Amino acid sequence: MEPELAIALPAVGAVLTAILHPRPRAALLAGALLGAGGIAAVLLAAPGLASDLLGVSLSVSAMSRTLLLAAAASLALIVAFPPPRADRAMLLAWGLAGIAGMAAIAAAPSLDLVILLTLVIALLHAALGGQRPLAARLRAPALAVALLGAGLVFARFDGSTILARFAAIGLVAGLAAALGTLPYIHEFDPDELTATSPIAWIAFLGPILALAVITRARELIPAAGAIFAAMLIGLGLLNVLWGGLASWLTDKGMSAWHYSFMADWGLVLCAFGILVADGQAAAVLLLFGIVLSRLPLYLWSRQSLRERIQTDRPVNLLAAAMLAGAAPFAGFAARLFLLRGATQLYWPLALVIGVGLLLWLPPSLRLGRSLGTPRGRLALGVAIALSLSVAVGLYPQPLLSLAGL
Amino acid sequence: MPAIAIIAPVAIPLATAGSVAICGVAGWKIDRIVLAVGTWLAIVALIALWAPVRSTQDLGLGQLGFGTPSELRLDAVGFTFGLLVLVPAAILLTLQPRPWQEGTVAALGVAAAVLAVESGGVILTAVAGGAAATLAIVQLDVEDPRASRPPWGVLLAAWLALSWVGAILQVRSGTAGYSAVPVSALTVPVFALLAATALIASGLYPWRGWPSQLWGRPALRSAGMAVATLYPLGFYLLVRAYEIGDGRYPQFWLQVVLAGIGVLVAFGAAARAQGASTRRAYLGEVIPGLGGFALIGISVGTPLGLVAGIATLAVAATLAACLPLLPDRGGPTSLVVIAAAAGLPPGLAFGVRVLGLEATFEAGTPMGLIGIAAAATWILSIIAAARAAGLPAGRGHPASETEPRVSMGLALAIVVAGPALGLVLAVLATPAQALVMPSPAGVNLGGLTAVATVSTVLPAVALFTPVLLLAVLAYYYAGPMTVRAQDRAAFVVLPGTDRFARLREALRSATVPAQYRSLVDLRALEAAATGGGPLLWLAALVALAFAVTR
Amino acid sequence: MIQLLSQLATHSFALLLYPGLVTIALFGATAESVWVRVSEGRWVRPEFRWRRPSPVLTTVALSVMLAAAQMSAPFNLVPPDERNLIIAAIALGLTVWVELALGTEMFAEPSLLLVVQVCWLLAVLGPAVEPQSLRPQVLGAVLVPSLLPLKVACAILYLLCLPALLKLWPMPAPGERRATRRLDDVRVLCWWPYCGLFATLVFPPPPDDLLGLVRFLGVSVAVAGFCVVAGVYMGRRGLDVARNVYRRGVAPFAGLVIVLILVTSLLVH
Amino acid sequence: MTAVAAFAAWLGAAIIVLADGRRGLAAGIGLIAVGFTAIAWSDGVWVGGACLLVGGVVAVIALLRTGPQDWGLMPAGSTPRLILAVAGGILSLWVAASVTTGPGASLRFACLAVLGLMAGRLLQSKAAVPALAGAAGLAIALAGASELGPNDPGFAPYLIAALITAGALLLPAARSHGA
Repeated sequence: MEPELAIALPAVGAVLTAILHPRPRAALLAGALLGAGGIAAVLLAAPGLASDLLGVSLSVSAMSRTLLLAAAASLALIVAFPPPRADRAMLLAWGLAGIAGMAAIAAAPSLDLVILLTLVIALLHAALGGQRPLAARLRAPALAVALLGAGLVFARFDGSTILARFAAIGLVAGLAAALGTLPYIHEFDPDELTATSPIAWIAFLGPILALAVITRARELIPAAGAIFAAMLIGLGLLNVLWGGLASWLTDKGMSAWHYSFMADWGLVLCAFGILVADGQAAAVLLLFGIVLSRLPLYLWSRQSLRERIQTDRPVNLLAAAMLAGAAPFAGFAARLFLLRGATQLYWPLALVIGVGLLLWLPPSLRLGRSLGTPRGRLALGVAIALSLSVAVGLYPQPLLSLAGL
Repeated sequence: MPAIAIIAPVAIPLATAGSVAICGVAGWKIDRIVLAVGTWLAIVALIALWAPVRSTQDLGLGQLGFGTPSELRLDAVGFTFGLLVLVPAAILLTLQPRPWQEGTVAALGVAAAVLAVESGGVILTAVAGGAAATLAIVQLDVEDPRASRPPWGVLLAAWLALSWVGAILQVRSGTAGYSAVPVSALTVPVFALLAATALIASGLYPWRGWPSQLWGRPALRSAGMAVATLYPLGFYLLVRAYEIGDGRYPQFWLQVVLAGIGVLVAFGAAARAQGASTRRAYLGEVIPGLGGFALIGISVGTPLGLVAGIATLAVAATLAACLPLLPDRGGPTSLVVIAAAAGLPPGLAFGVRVLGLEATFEAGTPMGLIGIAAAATWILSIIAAARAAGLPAGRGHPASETEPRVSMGLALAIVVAGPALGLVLAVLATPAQALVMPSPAGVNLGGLTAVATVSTVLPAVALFTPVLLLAVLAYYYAGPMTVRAQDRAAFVVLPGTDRFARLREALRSATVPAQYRSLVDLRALEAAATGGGPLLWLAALVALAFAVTR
Repeated sequence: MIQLLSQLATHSFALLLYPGLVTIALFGATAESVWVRVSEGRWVRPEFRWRRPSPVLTTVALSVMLAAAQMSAPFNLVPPDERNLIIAAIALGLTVWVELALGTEMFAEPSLLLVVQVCWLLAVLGPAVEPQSLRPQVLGAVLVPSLLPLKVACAILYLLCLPALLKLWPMPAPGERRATRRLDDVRVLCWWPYCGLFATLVFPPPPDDLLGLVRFLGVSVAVAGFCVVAGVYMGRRGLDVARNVYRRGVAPFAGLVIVLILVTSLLVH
Repeated sequence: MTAVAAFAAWLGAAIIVLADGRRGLAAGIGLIAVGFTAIAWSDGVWVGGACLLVGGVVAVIALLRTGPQDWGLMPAGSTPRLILAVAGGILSLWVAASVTTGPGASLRFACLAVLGLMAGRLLQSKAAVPALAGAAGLAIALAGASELGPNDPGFAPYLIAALITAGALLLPAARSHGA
């Protein structure tokens, strides 16, 4: 019954935290306890072992479990070391709701359910409120659901082989639309709360959704597997190029962060497109970086971005190095796996990716400087994020073993 | 000694960094002492680990997650390069005051550099070398964000390229361990990538690279540390390449090309040095010049060349500690440093250069021609040195960072070590050479007093000791040399330099013509990509459909 | 230990007495006196009044001693296999530029002088490329027909460069103010190593007997004589001729020598 | 029978595309729900079909209970929507009947038509209620599509789709006055 608990406990935790919001300590305590329970259930869930308590057989794969743990760790980091003037109880409530949704997606037995759950999350996320109208907030995720659904439908049709290709198009385009990567960039309002902004999709919910869609899509359209992978790599390279250049050259600091997530996702898509174990390992490490490094740093830098503060302290440069995937941070190990996977697949691809990797540095320096000078708890949070990344960069095996690689 | 002990030269600087950070946060002003103790302790540990056994010691680290099992390896090459990194770093960290943040990053950088040379395979070297590069950049930017520093992207590219080399080796042969990779895996393209990595990692360019630009910074704390920790790493890769290739590079022409690049690097440094406007600018070209000669020696592909190259790196490492401590003013100290760097007889710099050139001639054509070019380059560097003796000192870096007596001592050590050339080779270079390039049967590079080459014997003690004694007596009797510092025009203006400068300026100031700017208007592109909405999305879908169904 | 001490003794002897400092001084003072006599038309007595040598002169002296010890002069106590052409070439090359520490005004046509010295280096080291040996006497002994053209060409190039390197050419240095020439201390120290090195590289090593000594000295004196004559000739014909010889003659000839080195190596292999 | 149901589903989707008023949207949702329920029942998926029907009924009631009650069918400038509705239907029919093979053509047509038209509606709607109605229609179509798979999907897709259909139009944003 672990998968059910992994979904239910964070969901209940989110509701309780929201209800107890007027009494922040109680809300935080309840949320933290139930969230911890949910994570414990994730940890205890044997990868691949199905549970059928509710008449639906739920099981969490090893990779999904790893990403869920990373997301939970990220949430814990953000709530424990919140950005200035942030409402910790609301952060926790939204985060737990997200984790519940992610756990449900991870445990869902079929792509049909994954898509429907995505629609549920899209509706709830759009209903959270924010400065953009609901229709605008719902547009891209709902289009993603429609495209994924169309892909699924085409995959199940019998007939011409071209149907499998259409299925691949639907699934890849739907995934890109769900994540908000090029060409389906979600409308981004810099002043919007992170939880209600597209960052929630690209940095928090996206990893699990991508994993669920891609792993199931491979089983669904074996005939078009090569085209599916090629499209992932193509879109990935497009996002690497766009994300790198745009986050470097855009005038708006917040948008620079938004684009940098796209650049990271470009690498993830390339990694998923490389159908060897090294590609999957690279994807896991990159997603770990997105969830546990880039997302917290983005949240912590928002205040100094608003105040237009730029600093050049060691912490800024180390953060820049981490964002750029320089050694010894996790990004470097991920890039190593990516290059090795690409070399096994087709070495010129490794060359292209290698050249693309150099695009990270200028924007990363800019983003690192935008972190300002973290003080007190925030400095400790940044230090923990940096240390985690170094630990995984130097010794990625535990994380990869957890992901079953 | 247990195998785990070979982690000490890495762990001690790491612990030192932690301790310095704690001292800094706690406000205890003992961080400099901690740095000194830590780095010297690392040197002691390295010697204590190597000296008693003088044979390779391995420590399996198991599966770190980089594909194949990783291991730490302390062998002759690791020992030599470990000393080349640690000694100058220890001297600088001991004598130069620096804020605790800088000290922490510097100690971490030292640990990373030592890990790079102690790792048993390409992958771990790439990770550690990349970390050392990152930390050096951080250190330089923290010291002065506006001053010139190595381009981070270029260094990152170098270490990424090395990780790609490791990946290729793993894919082809199942391992990237230096001693385990089969010779056949080191193909020409793989070696070319490795060599490019090495050249970029150490900034070995004919034009003015970071190793010379760094000396133009207003402060020389981080510059010295960056050169001490990063500069040897590229050469380390070239030496290890011999181990992978079982004592040779895949093709002889690759050696010729590398040696040619070495001549160009040394010549570029000498050409810039003879046109330097200040003594400081001249000193900035000293290490690139030595690097060029070291590259020539290492590329020759003979045991003699390799030991000469490694010994030249030892001179460069000593100068990397000496130059930041040298105050920017005239006087005997700067003259001795110039003499030591220029390779006047009977100094160590003279002896190693002689051996390096000899190796080129003994390797046959076309290396012999490269040797002639290198000899001409040496003459040009001597011209630059002679001219530099009378140059104005240049903008002085803070006196608190300098230590004239130690600087003088290090320069004198280079000069006095000339007669001990055989000893230096026997301790530092020959064991490393023997590991990566076994000498042909019966060929022995000689003992402590003389260096035997294929065609001659260099009686270092017998020839250089009298010269040294005579020099000491003669200079003492001659009294101090009074040279009036004055602005001096470049000795020779090399043809084409002004054209090259114009071309560079034109490239730097190149802009997109006005009528085409709209094509590369990022704002418009950004607006289209983010605000395009349904139409763009549908167009993208159609494009995807067209792409996969045509 | 005994062996080391004896080696130290023999090398010290070679450096200080023969073929080192004393020989250098004697040969150089004679050659320089002749040169001044011929060029000035009057004898100038060497100044025997002892004065402190300047650091520049000291550096030059140390270098030429080192270079002289590498020559295959008869009775040279340095064992033949311990002589090294590179040491000789670089040590001699260094002597040209030591005065640069005092200022560039000591040099006439510095760029041209550098070109000439590079050509001289080619002449000295070129013959060593194919034999792959840096033992001076080995190169002198080379009489293989396929290597002779290169050897001859290098010898000619060496002789062409020598007057310039000894500053016997008529180019006036910007800093030269003296109306009448005195004996040039630095040049006094350079005559013997330059001339002796030529004899070492071009002719087979003489036996360690009186005849061999006479032969070696004879060649060296002949080379010195050639330099004096060339210097006087250029002095008479004026600056432009000298400039043309070195600008239009020496550098292209050096190019020819490089071609010869390549062709020789192709022929031999 | 299934052909009529599929036609009803397309008609419902077309009405949602063409209508801005709550009554029109309610009619559209109702027709889609009825169409897919009929197809599900014809395949013997009684519980799933019932779920969809219940969800659809709740959505219709939610739409008809609050806000100004008007049809808002084909307001000025609706020509592109009309073209979308007709072209979407024809294209789906062609794919379902000619390009693909095997039984269940009606379901294929219904799924493709509703998914395509709802996607179009979501892309072009600026108000909340039509977007939510589109999302509801999308959910019903996805639930129906689960029957296309080789395995029995169970009742979960229908249940979740019903919850979405009902819940979407019970969201606070859906109570806003006007569509």
